[in-house]
Amino acid sequence: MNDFLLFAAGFILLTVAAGLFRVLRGPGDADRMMAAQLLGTGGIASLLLIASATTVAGVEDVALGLALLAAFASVAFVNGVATDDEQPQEAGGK
Amino acid sequence: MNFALDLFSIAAIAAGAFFFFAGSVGLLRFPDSLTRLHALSKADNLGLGLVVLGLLPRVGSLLDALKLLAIWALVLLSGAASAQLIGRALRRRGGDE
Amino acid sequence: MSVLQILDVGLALLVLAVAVWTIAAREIFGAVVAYVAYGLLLAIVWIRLFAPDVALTEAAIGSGVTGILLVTSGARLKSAGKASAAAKPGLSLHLSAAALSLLAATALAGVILALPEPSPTLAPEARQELAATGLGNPVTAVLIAWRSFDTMLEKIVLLLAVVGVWSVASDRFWGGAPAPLGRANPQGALLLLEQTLVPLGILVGVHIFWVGANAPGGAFQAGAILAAMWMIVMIARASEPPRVNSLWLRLALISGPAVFIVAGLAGIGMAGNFFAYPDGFAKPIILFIEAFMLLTIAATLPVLVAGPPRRSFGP
Amino acid sequence: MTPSTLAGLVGAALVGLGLYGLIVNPQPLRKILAFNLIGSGVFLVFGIVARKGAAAGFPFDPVPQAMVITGIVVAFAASALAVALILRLHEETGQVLLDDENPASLPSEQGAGK
Repeated sequence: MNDFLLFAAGFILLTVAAGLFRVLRGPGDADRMMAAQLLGTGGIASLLLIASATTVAGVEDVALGLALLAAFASVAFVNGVATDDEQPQEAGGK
Repeated sequence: MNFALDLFSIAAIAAGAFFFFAGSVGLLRFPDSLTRLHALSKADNLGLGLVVLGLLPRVGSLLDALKLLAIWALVLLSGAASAQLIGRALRRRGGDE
Repeated sequence: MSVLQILDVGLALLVLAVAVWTIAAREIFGAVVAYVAYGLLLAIVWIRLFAPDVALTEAAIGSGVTGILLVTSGARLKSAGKASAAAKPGLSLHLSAAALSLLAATALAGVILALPEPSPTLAPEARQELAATGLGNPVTAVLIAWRSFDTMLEKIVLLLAVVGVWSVASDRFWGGAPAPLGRANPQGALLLLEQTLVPLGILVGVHIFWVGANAPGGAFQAGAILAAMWMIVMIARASEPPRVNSLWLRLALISGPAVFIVAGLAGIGMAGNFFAYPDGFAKPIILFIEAFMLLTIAATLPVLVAGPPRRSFGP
Repeated sequence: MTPSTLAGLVGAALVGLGLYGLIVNPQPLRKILAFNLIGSGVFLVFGIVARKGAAAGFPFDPVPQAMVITGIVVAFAASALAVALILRLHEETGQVLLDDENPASLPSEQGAGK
């Protein structure tokens, strides 16, 4: 069972790392952010799987912190990318 | 019973891993940013959700199970919000072209 | 070779690949995104080294808060005008830099391979100390009790950094507020995050602080999470970076080191030595100190990200 | 090879990589990133020392781990100070490079008022 968990962790990490290729290629900043977000979620998933297989204590809290910080990072990225057009064209919004 | 639970874990985690795989393939292969965003949100929400579901029978205490569910809920919330933010940023940029 | 070993090697290669990309990326934004991803992968490596405390700190401060610092400053540089074209260093510089780096890395790798076996350790002493403090998490015990001097001075380094950042302000802005972190007219999704994620995040932060006495966590990690939540609030423009001369901000900044020093001095009177905690009271005193350290870290990190004052007086 | 030795070797490689980036990249923000890479490499080396010092029932030696935690915070403080200096330099001179061969003299007051 443990081997299966580790295998799944490695598989998820590998696939989302392949997704990281988008960080490399872009083309836009949005694509880079998406790849990083996918890595964040996949990283949390494989962290939980690895922790479950190797019994490191307290990893749930680490994953909880990572989940919060993943959201924080996407907010910061969107904010950082969008600062170059400051004019309030979205005031109405939908 | 134990065997059945293990089988459940394996099935759920394998399904979760498949969604991550599909999300990555979508991120790499889909033609434009908005469709890639679509692929990403499936991987985020379903992939992690199924992995959490598969790990639930293996946790030691009720508190740990609640923490796992809280992790999923946080990722759902932030995934939904950041997909919206990224989509808007894309639309704004797309309007210029 | 077991599955775990393959996973370790794969993880190591992945970390290195992402690190190469942070160096080689053409634009600063791509490099910062890669750096944040790198921090996350590094957190998994730290879990493999049985160091969940460090994993959380690395993810929170090493990657998350440093990432937003660089993204924000990159955007400020961009909005103030395109960065002047970078002069590319010549080939000879590239080669000699590569040779130097290779030399440093090889030397370090040699030292690591030559580490004595069994290696010297302070773990037995830490175990003894742990029993005296009544805590369950040895890292917290080392930080706040056994090596408390280091931790206190590190808090003072944080204060010095704040003083340094503030002191690059123009004279006319002194006493004012830093530039806002977010854009005008925050979007609906951002407001939703600010209203739902931040309360949850504060809850998680307090939880991580509280369990830090016995399990992975503590003031550093919890402080970083609370700082991140405060920055989300500021990005959503629900609050602005505070003026640098506001009294409450300054009290929050100095409370951690101040309480630390007072507790240390009290140790002279009560237990006969600087930073000696009296028997039986060690745990409450440690938690008391940690609570103020939490406040200081949660206040300092956003202040450092917000930067020096740029507006003479708040709106 | 044990996982901790592997992590230590990764740390050594990161130090080399960061050093290279620190020298070669002309943009100061990239230099800060490279500097942080060196830092995390050194921390990983501390991590392997901590892991090898497992004794007395702990799977690690807590002292190096505690030093890494304080070190991460100090590295962030140093980065923040460096960023503040770079932004100020940019406000004063309008350029972001650290070489003073072509000191551009365009005081950008609108940048300061932002």
